[in-house]
Amino acid sequence: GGSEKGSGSENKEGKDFEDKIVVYSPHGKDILSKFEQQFEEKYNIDVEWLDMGSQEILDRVRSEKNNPQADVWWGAPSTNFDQAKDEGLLTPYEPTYADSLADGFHDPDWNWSGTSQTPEVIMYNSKKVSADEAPKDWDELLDSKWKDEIIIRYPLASGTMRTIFSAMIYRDFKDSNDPAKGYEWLEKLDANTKEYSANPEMMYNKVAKGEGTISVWAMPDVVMLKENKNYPFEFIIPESGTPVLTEGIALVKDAPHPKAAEAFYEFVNTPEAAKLLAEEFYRIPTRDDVEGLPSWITDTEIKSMDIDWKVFQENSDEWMKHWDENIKNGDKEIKE
Amino acid sequence: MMKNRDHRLTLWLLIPVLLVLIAYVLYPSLRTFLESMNTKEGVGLGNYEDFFTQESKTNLEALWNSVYISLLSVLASAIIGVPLAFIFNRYDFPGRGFFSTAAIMPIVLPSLVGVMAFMFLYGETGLVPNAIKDLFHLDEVPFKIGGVSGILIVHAYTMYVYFYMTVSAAINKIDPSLEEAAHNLGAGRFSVFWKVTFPLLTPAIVAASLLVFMISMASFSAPFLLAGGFRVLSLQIYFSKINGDMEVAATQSVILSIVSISFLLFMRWYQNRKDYRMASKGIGAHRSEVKNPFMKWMLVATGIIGVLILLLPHFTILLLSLVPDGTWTWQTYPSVFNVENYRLLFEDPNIFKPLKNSLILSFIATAGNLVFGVLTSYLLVKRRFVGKGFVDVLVMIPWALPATVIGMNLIFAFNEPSIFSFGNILVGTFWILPLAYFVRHIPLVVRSTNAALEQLDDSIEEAARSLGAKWFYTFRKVILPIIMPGVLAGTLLAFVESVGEFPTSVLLYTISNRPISIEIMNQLRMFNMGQAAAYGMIQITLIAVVLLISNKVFGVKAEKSLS
Amino acid sequence: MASIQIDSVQKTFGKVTAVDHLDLAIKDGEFFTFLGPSGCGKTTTLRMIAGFYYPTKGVVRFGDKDMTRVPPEKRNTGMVFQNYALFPHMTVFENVAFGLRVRKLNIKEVKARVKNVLEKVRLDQYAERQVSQLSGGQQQRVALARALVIEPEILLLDEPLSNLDAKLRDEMRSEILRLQKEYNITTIYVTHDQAEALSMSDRIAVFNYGVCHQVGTPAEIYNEPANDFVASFIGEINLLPASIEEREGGLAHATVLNGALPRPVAVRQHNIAKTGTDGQGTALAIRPEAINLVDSSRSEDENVFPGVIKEIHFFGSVINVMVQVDNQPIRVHTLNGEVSRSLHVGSPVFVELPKERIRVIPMVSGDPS
Amino acid sequence: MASIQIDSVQKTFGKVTAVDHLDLAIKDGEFFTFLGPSGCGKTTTLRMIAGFYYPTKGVVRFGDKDMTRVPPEKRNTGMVFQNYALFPHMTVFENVAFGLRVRKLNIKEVKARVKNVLEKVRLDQYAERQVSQLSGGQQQRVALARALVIEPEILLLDEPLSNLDAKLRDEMRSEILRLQKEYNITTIYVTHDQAEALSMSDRIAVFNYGVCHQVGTPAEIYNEPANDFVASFIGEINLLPASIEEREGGLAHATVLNGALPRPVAVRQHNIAKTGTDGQGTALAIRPEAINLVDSSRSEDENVFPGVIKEIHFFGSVINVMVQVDNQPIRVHTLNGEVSRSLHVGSPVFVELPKERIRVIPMVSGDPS
Ligand SMILES: Nc1ncnc2c1ncn2[C@@H]1O[C@H](COP(=O)(O)OP(=O)(O)OP(=O)(O)O)[C@@H](O)[C@H]1O
Ligand SMILES: Nc1ncnc2c1ncn2[C@@H]1O[C@H](COP(=O)(O)OP(=O)(O)OP(=O)(O)O)[C@@H](O)[C@H]1O
Ligand SMILES: [Mg+2]
Ligand SMILES: [Mg+2]
Repeated sequence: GGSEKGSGSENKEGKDFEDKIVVYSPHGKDILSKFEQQFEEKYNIDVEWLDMGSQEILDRVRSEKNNPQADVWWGAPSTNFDQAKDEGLLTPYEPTYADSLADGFHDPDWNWSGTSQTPEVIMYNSKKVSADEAPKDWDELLDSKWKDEIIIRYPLASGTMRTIFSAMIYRDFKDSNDPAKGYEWLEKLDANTKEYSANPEMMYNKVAKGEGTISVWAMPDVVMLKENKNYPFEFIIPESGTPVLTEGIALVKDAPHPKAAEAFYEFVNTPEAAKLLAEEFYRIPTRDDVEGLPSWITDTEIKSMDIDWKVFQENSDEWMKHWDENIKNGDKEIKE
Repeated sequence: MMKNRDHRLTLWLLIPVLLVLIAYVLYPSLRTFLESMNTKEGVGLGNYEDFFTQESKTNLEALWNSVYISLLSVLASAIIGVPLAFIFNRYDFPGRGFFSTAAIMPIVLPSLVGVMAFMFLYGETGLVPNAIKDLFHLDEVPFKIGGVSGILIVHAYTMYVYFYMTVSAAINKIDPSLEEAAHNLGAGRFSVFWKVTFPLLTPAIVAASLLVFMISMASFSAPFLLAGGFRVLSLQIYFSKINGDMEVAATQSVILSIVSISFLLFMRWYQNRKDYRMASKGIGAHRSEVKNPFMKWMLVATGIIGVLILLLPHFTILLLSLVPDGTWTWQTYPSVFNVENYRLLFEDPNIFKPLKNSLILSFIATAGNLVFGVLTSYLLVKRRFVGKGFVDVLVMIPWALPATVIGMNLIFAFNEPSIFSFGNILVGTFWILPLAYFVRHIPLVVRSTNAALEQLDDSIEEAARSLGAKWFYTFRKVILPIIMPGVLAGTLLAFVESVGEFPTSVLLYTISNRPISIEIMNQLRMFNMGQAAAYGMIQITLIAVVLLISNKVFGVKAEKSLS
Repeated sequence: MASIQIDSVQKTFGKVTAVDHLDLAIKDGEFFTFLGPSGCGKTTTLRMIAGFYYPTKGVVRFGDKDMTRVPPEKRNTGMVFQNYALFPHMTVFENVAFGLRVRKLNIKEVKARVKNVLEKVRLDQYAERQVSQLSGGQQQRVALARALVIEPEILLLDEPLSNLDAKLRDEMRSEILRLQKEYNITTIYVTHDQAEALSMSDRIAVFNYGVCHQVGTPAEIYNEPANDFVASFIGEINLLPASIEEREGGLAHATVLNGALPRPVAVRQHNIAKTGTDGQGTALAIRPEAINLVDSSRSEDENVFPGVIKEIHFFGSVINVMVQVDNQPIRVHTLNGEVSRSLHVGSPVFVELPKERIRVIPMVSGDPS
Repeated sequence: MASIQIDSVQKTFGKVTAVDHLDLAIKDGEFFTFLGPSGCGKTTTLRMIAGFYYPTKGVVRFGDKDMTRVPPEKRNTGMVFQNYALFPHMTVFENVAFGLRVRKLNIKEVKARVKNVLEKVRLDQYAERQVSQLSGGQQQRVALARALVIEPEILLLDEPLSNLDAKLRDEMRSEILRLQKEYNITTIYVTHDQAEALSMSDRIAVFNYGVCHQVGTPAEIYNEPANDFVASFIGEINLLPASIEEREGGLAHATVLNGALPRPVAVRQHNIAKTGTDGQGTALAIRPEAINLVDSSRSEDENVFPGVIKEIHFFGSVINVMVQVDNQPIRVHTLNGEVSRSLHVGSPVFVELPKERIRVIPMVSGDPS
């Protein structure tokens, strides 16, 4: 709608857009520059992006609440968006392709919608561990033969790890409403864990060099490392099912450039865009109408764990706090 | 009415200092304090109660760990920094200029990349342990860093520079005839150092100890990267924040500040017991000639080897930057070297923008630090007024609080118009970042200048004033030139830290002023270790050039007041 | 107008009272000297005049103006610090030129005046040296030059010549005096050299433990000391505790206590100091150079006593002879001339204490030495 | 064995030569004084003996041992620095105790000895003060105490009493001398006070511009100065450039140049200095106190000249009379006694220059003053 007054520039389709848009995204320079270029070409709208971690985006959007700088927040696990939604930081928007998104892939109120999905997997060093030996399911990680072979990213600061840990608790919690069993499981995992790495790079490095051989992580990253960066990594989708994170996009409340923002929102989740993201950047689309996806997506069967993300969001802080204070063995990590 | 002009002058100097401190330090910090008073049951001390009575005692454990790691860090940094300063300032040998500048390079290490360089060097799969293992055909790596020892090593490595710089500035100010007198009374080299030189350096050592203690208390990267699970207070704050417990985070921050400030008060008490003004008659500064050639070359060799070790992480970063992505994953040693990473970097037409931003931001902030710091320090050391202790504490708060907390404080304070921002919203503008750098590094300049002023005999200022020089003239022409080395030490540190500053930058930067540290972080987040390292190298080179230039330009001036 | 008034000034440092109830009136253009033992408060007083200390109590006035709390740079005083306080980062030239630069003199005049004053202190060849490369005496002269060159209204000199040799000192003294007279500069001078104090000063104030004992011209101080402290502090003196007895016809007779001298001593009534004898008694005071060594022919004369030479000390132009008269050692000065060559330790002599030159003064220090 | 041998030592700072070709032999237990104008190299020489400077050339020996490059802490010398060099971070007690602590004396003895020496320098009440809270003279005494307390083999005192008043100075002098004799400490003393130098020293070396002009006992230096520099530096002297003419029977006649005196002056042959007259001529030298003021009855006597009193200066016990004889001003010292009271500026007098006391010496400084 052309309700905006003033400075909008006429684009090819005759709609009024602001001439600029600000995107906050953790997707990194490569993706962002590519989409900036394509979007600018098509709409003649100047794209500016800030590239930073999703937690940082949340902090920042929160801190800019009185004076929003960003229009679009592209890329973060749905839990982050849920939090932002609860704090009233987002504007609902229902995209034109709403029909192609399964229910789990968007907010019921359309405060956010999913752009890609991230299954969590067990990852192993393919030089040290053969495909046969590798653990096939979550519970196999507790086997004593993996003692001091597991290196995992320190979970509190990592959305991925929080999701995995919470899922482990949730497996029992959804029936019993009691996290005790899940805590017990995590305790055993802790016993096998050699080290919690502070950031992903350290974890990759250590697993690649064989300081440990097993980890748990997000599947697209593992594929990317293996294919793009020559890491000796393979992954296994746990047989009993795995949590699948949804990464999404949302519009910031009181954004200075709302029209242009909507255009961008649409633009980055067209089927072509989704295909590009899958092929070049190892992102699994949420839309069900994307054709010609690469084989690592089509060939992998993902058994998705059935998760009520609401419960997750409500409890995961407490669970993680409990883990941090009571389960994590403080002495263990200082073993050297 | 003021009693007299001298008091009035003190007041005139005090007003701007207080204004800045209240606006940009106290007011934002109060926000944190208020936050910590929020409990589920309303306003109260509940969070503090929780902190101490918490069942799992993780907070207390973290507090204890932080304190003892910080104390050990102070010790370790002093043990490296003071002797190096001594060697490089008391002995002349070929290449002294180069090595003494190289000795401050650890501070140039970009924080995240730097700690990673350490892992690549000394970790279980690191270059050094494996090289030794292969060289001597051992079955196991002989050593590796991690946990507390790792934290300490990294702390000592990056923080000894505070000792090195402040002590270097102070050591030249010591009247050599004092050491001569001690020798003459029969004290050997060692006991002269311990009983005379070292105590006379107290102001400098106190300054450095404070800086190091507080920065270790608030240190983040090292405990986080090297001992992921090890509890220290700064990490607890970070995790509380991530977990969304802002009140708890605030409470922990306040407690951390209280510990740091107690240390400050203790050090102040310690220093004030004695007098360090070299008030001996006339100018005794005949440069001491005593030199024992064997000792000298021993020390010199130690110094040079020390500097080489100190530069190893930089070489590692250089190495990393020359290894293309994906060729050094499972291999123990890298095998492919080229400039691919640099090529990729320089393909970006905007490559120099963050560099430029960082330089401009740091320059603005540091200029502010210089003016403000020198003024404040002068007030603190040479003027008498009520509430000095309070100002002293205010000055140190930005150092006592973790950088993220400072960043958040500024956000709280300036995301709405206030008188302190002249009615503007600062968050989201260019100016918030230089302001943050400025606030963060106030203590650096103030402390190092304090150390220099503490040694200055008052009658020098009196002489100038009795010759008719107004206060400001005296200050410019007499005091400033004499304390210049100390001021420069602090200013350079502030500049270098600003260029590398990450925690506040990430909270406050905007599109128009994205600094270099953010760029490195983003490369890392995209797993481009090589390009991150290449960027790190650019940062290192940049800072090295700045140091070199300032050394050449100011060095000449500072030299004069050293003789 | 640069007269200086100090009204009941007191200065304490914590529990130490450095200056107590000091009243001084120094006239415009006067050359005024502070004398007193180490630690008696001379420097402290100077510093209050210069404005570096504020008196704990009392008022400092220049002319009619209350200066008690005026900052130092507004006082137009030139000061030589006891510890010199040279600017370590400047050359000799820059140190001396500092005060002129502050006064915004043009560069040519600055150069000329600095050159001129450096010549006077014999340091013209050292203009470009760093001050740390000078000897102690050279540094002191830089400090002196720096204070003189600004030709201040008030010159405060805290032992400005203590590290100079006698000859240079002589020259510097004349230079200071010349300047002082030429520009009518009120000068306060602290020195430990009594000859210096006596020969240069218009008036002298004698301090002890923060208290001023006497203010007067050199001759007054020397010849008519107010009490035994002043008498024994300035120059050498023989102090004989005594009680004054018969007084008649302008003459009095004093019996030296403890029977130290065999007979009473005659003194002139007008030589008895008027100040009250606050309980500690009186003493006869006579300078060693006033005493004559006479031969036995005069043994029966008034105030002539027989004695034996105990010690002879050689002090350049003067010879110091210690004569034991009964229980009383008496110090006698005589010139290093022909006569003195006949004196030997152990030989008997007669000393004459001329009654004109004996003063009777109160004792305050309790320690007649 | 603590005799000190200095063999052709030279010390240069850049282009400045502070000490040049110095040869000295100081005996064990001797009290040796360096005299000389400011900047002549006294401190530099002391510092070479203490080991703070290395000679550019030459050798320093203690006894037979070459000490040229031995570090200062191995030399067992005690030094009072011209600038005191007190440790600012220590109290008076700690400063003084430093040397004893280094020697690992037990705490009780340290306390006793420090207390003792502080009493001697009259600072026992100040033991717990920070040194910055002391007056200049008090600081100097701390420096002195610190050097004395270790009872070193060699004591190096660089103007240790310059900031003390005459009385205290006297006491300190005796204390230094007592210690020096008691422990047989070889002492080198720098002072600008000639009376001090003359009365305390066993021997004196007189320096100028880094060169030593004369070494000798006080009497030698005073009575038989080697040249006009030494003569005029030590004490006051009348120097009359003259040419020596007829010599007969142990007597010579000297004509004062430029006809300044109306008649030739008689001098004793044995009073003519032996040292060569390196081209700058000779002078008659006579001390002011050696000259007698005589009455007209002796106007025709040998070496008696008529004159007029030009100036009278009052110097405590001595009076300085300036008499103009023809073109030649002559300085005369006389005691502040009865006689001197009859002297007035402008009145005619007769001066007698006793021939025994006139020395004939070479001139080296070119500036007879
Ligand atoms: N470090 C130095 N650099 C250059 N010249 C120096 C240095 N130290 C001393 N001098 C010069 O050497 C000469 C001798 O100095 P020294 O300190 O020995 O004099 P002094 O005899 O002790 O004089 P004073 O009685 O004034 O203390 C002086 O002219 C001085 O300027
Ligand atoms: N800052 C201070 N704190 C405490 N006491 C002080 C301070 N300054 C001076 N005094 C004391 O005050 C007294 C007077 O000191 P002042 O410096 O005036 O003495 P002075 O007469 O100049 O002595 P000198 O001739 O030794 O220099 C001394 O006993 C000294 O110890
Ligand atoms: Mg004094
Ligand atoms: Mg000297």
